[in-house]
Amino acid sequence: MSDSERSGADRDPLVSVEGLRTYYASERLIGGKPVKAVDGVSFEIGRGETVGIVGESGCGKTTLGRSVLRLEDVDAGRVYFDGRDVTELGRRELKSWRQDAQMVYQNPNTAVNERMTVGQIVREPLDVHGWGTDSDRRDRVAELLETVGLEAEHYHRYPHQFSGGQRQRIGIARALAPEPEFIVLDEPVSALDVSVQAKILNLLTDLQEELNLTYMLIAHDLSVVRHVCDRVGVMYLGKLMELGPTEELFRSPSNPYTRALLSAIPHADPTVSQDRITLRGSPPSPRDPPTGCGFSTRCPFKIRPTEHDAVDEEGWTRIEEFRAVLRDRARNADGFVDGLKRRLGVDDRATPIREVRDDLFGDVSLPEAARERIDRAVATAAEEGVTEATELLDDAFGSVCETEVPDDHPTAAGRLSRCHRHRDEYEEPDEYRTDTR
Amino acid sequence: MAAGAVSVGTAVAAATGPTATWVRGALASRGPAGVAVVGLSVLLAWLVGVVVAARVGSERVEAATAALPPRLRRPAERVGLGGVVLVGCWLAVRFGAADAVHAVGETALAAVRPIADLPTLTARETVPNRGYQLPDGTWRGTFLGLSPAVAWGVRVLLIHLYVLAWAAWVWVGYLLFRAHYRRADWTPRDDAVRRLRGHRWGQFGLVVVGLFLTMALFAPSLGTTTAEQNLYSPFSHTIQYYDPDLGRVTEILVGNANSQTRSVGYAAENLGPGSYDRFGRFHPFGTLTNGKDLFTFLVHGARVSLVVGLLSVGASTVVATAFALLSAYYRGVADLILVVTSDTVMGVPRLLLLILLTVLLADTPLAGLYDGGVLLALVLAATGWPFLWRAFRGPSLQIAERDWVDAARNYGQSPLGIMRLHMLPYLVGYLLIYSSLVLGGVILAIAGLSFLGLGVTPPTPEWGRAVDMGREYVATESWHISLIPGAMVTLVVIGFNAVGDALRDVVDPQSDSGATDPSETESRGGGV
Amino acid sequence: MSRVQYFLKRVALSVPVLVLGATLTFVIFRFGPIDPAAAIVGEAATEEGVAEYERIRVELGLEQPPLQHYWSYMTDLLTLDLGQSWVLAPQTDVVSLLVVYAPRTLWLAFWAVLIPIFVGIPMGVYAGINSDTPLDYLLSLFGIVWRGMPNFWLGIILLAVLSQSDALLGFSWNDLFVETSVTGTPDLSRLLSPTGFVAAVKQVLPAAVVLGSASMGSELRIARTAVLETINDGYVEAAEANGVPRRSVVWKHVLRNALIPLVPTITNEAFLLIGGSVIVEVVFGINGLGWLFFQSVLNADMPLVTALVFVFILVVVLINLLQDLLYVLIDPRVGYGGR
Amino acid sequence: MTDGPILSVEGLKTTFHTDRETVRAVDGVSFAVPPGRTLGLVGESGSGKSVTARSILGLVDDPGRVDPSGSVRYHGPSFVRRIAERYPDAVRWATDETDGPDSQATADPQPRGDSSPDPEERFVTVTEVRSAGEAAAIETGWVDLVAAPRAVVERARGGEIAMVFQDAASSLNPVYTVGNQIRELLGIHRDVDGAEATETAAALLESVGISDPERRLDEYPHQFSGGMQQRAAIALALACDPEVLLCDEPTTGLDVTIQAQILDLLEELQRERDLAVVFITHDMGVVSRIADAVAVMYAGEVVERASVGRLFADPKHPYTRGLLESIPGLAGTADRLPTIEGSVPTPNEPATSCRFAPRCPEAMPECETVHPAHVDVSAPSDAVAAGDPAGTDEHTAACLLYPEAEPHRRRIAAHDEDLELNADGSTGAGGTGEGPGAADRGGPS
Repeated sequence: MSDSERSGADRDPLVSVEGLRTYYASERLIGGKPVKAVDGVSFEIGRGETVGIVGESGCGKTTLGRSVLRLEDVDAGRVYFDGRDVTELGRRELKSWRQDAQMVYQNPNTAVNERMTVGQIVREPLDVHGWGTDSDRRDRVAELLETVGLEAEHYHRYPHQFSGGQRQRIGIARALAPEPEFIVLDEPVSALDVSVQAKILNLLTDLQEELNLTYMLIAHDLSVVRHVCDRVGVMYLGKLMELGPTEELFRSPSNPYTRALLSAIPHADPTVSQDRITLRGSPPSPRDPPTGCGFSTRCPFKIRPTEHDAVDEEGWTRIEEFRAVLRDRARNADGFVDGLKRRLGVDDRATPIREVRDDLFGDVSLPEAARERIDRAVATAAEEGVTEATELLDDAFGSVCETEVPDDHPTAAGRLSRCHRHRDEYEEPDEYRTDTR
Repeated sequence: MAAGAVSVGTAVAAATGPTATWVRGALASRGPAGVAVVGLSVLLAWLVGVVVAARVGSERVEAATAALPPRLRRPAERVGLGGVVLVGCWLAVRFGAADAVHAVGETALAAVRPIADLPTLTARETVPNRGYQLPDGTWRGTFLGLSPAVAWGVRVLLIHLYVLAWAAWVWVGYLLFRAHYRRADWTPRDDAVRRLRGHRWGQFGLVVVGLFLTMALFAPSLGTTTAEQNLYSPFSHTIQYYDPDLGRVTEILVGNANSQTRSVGYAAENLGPGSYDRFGRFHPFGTLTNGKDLFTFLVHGARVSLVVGLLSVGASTVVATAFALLSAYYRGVADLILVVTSDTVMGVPRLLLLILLTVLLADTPLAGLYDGGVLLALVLAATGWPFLWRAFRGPSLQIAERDWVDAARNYGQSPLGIMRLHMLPYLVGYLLIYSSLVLGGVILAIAGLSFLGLGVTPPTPEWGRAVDMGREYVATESWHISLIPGAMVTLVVIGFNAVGDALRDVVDPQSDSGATDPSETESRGGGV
Repeated sequence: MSRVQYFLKRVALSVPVLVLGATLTFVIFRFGPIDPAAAIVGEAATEEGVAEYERIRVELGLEQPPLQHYWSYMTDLLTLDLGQSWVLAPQTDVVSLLVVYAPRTLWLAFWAVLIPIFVGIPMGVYAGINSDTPLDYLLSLFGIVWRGMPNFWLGIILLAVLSQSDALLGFSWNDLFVETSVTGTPDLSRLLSPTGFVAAVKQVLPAAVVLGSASMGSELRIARTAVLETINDGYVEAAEANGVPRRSVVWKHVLRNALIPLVPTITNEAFLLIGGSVIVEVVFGINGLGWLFFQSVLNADMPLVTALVFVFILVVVLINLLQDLLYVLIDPRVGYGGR
Repeated sequence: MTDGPILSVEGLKTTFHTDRETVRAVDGVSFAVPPGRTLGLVGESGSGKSVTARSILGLVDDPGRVDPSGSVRYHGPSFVRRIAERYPDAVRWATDETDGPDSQATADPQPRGDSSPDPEERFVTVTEVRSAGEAAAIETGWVDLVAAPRAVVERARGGEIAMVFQDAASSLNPVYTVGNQIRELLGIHRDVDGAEATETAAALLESVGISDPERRLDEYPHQFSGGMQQRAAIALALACDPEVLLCDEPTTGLDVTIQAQILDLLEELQRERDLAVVFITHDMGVVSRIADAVAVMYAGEVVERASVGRLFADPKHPYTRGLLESIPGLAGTADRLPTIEGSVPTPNEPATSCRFAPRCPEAMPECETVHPAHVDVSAPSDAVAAGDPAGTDEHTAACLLYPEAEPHRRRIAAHDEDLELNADGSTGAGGTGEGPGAADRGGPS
């Protein structure tokens, strides 16, 4: 992949992230799996650019932001800032680099220390880095307060005396104090009311122009991202699913997940009729991600094995649901207590798999081959165990989506999408979708 | 700067030789203990170095350690700096710097002493209550010839008025400062003060604690007689009284007088609250089984309780706070080690550990300080910090999660700076709450130990010992010996608990009660 | 993490506590300021005395190098070979002492735990449900005063009152139901006969009330706070909004949740009782473990002291595990996420 | 079905008295929901949306109090009938036939003044009685939940009006299994228990889209994901078999994909059960997605009411306009978002002015002195344009700019007149009868 594909078309990169992985250790003493919060993310942010990272909660977007700033211990990968590898910096270099990269936090109530006055809060970064003389610092703080739309007289006030929006301004002033080039904005407006939100977004836009800042905006609110960002990356389960220029990405999303996400936003205009895709279920736990593509458990565009071509749309929905139930049971059966219960035969409350099957497939017609596979799985579940039955179903109905991790595919100039459907042998997501409608 | 580096370099070089020999010797001769000693010295040097480096600015030392690999540079600097400081201290002690300091101190004291010796309004000498009554009913030697009870009452009143005046002055001063001099027009503390103004239960506690503090601080003036004369060395002091048999004023040793004023359970030999003995001495709370004045015993006992309590609570609070900050900031292994350590200390029931340690250490030099008070305080602190640490750990962990801590890390604030600026201020509230609760518990524990005959050694007064003395007389004429001190312990403990409760409501009204659990047990000092 | 794993983790964490605790007793025994052998022999300057001293040193393992001694000491303790007493009851196994003394303390502790639970918690729950009523204030005040009163003081007052019960209360405590004295060790050999049971309970009751008094106060207060907090929880409002009758809200939704913070309180109190038992047993003249410990400390019977300390640590660790077990049973969230 | 609303709120006022001030969290809110329809209640934080919902069910905690001058009318016929039978003394007959013998036979009421001295205490109003042979049945009427005694309100909770809360995790009891909690409600409201209750509970879970419901019944709330917890909370509300569902920001805090699932679910359930839904949210997008009609709240008052189509197509109140414009993404690609200056005030004084005036770009001097009343702002031509030629679609706004056709002075007078009229009447839209003196007393301390 060439650099031009990853970065904004014509800007030189200020931050570039390569194969970043951040795992959290398991809390179990032995045999725990780590949480793969960020799992191999690469992108670049051009100087003066705003790159948005969107995704649902738990997708790892905040961890990504913190990893870029070296606030988390990174397991693998590199973060280059202005050509320097940030992950290699020693203590002293790190401290001086810290001035260049700042962060704005989500929750205005916990972002600033409430036992300090506004002046002390904004001043502290200056104190830490020994910036100028005492009176220089005072002047700078007063100036900063005015820059973010507060008043110099607020120096001796406490955060308690301010509203959420104003506290957020204090946080921004503090981030600006060491004259950074790069700011990670972690959901800067999601805790604020709409009318306040707009003001903060305007402020951030103004500051960027004035001070030539580079932003990485982390958000779950896609309309905010659309308004502010030049480029957007969509995250799911620790991976970047799609990356591209904002408008293009919003207008014609390539990745199935992006499409689903975009279609889920309720539009504040009832006249706009949306072609809605409602996803099933909730995102899998990053501790126990699915094999293959992370989105494969919920993907409505999933590639289906050719031998079951005859199964219709409704049939597939039921099959996927059946598999989800079995997966869920298999995961629970791993527990010690449940295992014990099963062995003792106490676990009679849950419906037998047979009944689940009858409920799900009673009113749909499946081709003989598919039905045979399902029946076999039911029998296996009863004889050997749910885990074995799950494996059987994986063999029968699984596809490349569940076995191989998709690569980044360039879908247009400066755009990347991570989906098997971009491979030549499969239909592109948009073709597929029009087919099935 | 260069000179500084050179001097540090030479100092390090000079220190290396003998140090190496010493280390080798220590390791060879003492085995594991030697290793521990060396490790501890390095740790101590490091700690001192951290503190010094924060003051001095570390650039000067950098030159000396430039040759080391970067990972080792910083610890080496710290140890080196600390070593230099320690060696300096040792040299100073060795060559008599201490004497010089002592001399300076003495001179300074000598200058101040005359001022301190000026008569004060609340002093015993200004309002004397000791005298004798002539057959005509008049009193000699007392303040304005009033009866000792009234004279003593006047003095007690004066002392309390004096304290009240001070409190009022502080309060008014604070209000003035707030209104006119403070630059912030509002601080979070204002809200706490406002909430306290509506907190009746807390105010009750403050009054009780205030009375207790007054009692301890003004013990020499409050007592009807001096501790020296009545409690410590009664056979080296005499008093005058009018002997009706002889018909004249006679002198008697206080010890001999005491032996005739005992309270041992029956009407003939009992001096209850508010009575005069035959030597014209007034006993507001009656006398003890050995004839000593109970009130004087109690006010001085309050002093002992307070000193020991403050010492132990102070020490354990400092340790617990430091550990709480460390475990919350670094988590992981640091936290786990502390959890296991504190669990171990808490694993031995506290009162048993107290009994064990006070008995074990009773013959060490430590036990001589303040009649065993210092030892008791140290033992209480050593057994008490885990409870406080447990109480502080939760809030510290919560605070360490806050975004502002993260932000401080992000703009390069040092761990110590973060702990001091961004975590400690939030702990201060909890610190006050638990300290006051714990102080109540410690006072209970001290009383319990002295009830068992441990801890503070006689004749130093301690409330628990009075309760013990009066044990057999509770249901007799001499009920006061046990009941009054016990009631006072109860009241003071309730007072401190009330202050703690009030602080909890006042400092953080939304605080979740998860933090209340340890306090409930802690405030009792190990089941006394 | 499942509940079982949570519990196993707690068990694993209690092992270092036990080992460190035993190490602590070893340090006290071997490096403490009191020389155990000298304390046993007493001040004997004669040759015989010196020989005796040397013999005891060998017997106690003091002549071994520290590490070797530590190893044998630890293996003995951890296999519950607790050694024997030397001063208080010479040549008696600690285990056989425990068999005699421990039941008395257990009997006392049993009642001292039970009384607060059945008196303090209901009162606290009542006060919490009817908060800010005069009765609530009265109960809360009781709780505070109970907590503030020193055990030794309460004990001697109760003793005085009961021994003078004829004059003060109008009936004789000694002759009530069955004849017992106010102080003394309960007779546990006749527990199975009704009179024996009543006598044993009556004998230990004043001490248990004193020992449990502070717990009663604590449990009252915690129960009250817990109820008050639970009442403000979201699910209580949701249950009300969905038309669950108030009685059922209180009895089903509030109480069960309010019990959760009470579990650690009860167990914490339980192990405070171990310490408190020393004072109460001394005051009431009960020859239990607390009394035994106190005597052995005063007589510097170091082998017995350290063995008893280890036993107490063991008991505390077990109580802590019991607490975790109760937690696991009562709170289904244990082991998930943050808990 | 009846054409009228199932739940109507008239001049609802809820105040919180503290030492320092009296906060009028809800200050004269009126709206109505017909069965099978969804009313969206939108507003920023602090506008009093949630307190409104809690006031309807009498769940306002101390020191809050629902003012008796307002009313919450629940029109469910069977409930009205039951309460009328249970509390005959409390029935007020609003129609002429009330004097007829039929009605007396119906519920055995004594509608004369002698037995029920104070008409204020009559919280059941019957407007229409249908006679069917011997027995006559109450056809329409309402129960006023503000005036009704606690016991009546408690009977209405769940079975008639149920509520879904924002934070599903905390609205489920953590120590009981989901099945246990559903079965409890089934026992209370539908009188089923045992195996039947378990079956019904499983069916309920399935109907809210939880797969493998039988196993899920035995799980604890913390074993559910966030979206599933909200589904379970909805299942709990449905177990009560309500007529009206109050949803207090049920999707706030959920991810968009999960939010979409929950909204789909609510729509489906509403269709199936003909539920009336009051949907509280701050998200304009969600409102436009789910609501049929919208009431916009600001500082304790409803400032604009309209059908969802009309509100978004043609917002009238300056606040609504500002709110819609400040949503990023709606305003197109403009660099700067239009904003509303200032912040939402705490309504701690009686409304004698327009509370939005200090922030309003179109404020005029009169805004400071006259409290605007709701006026009809729907022009017939608008109605046609909005695809509602019948013009039944109500659209009102409380702003001195309207009625637009009138000249300035007449307009102001219209609001002023309205205000005086209300002061005389029994229920007012603004509760402004106290005059400036009250405002002085209620001032900040």
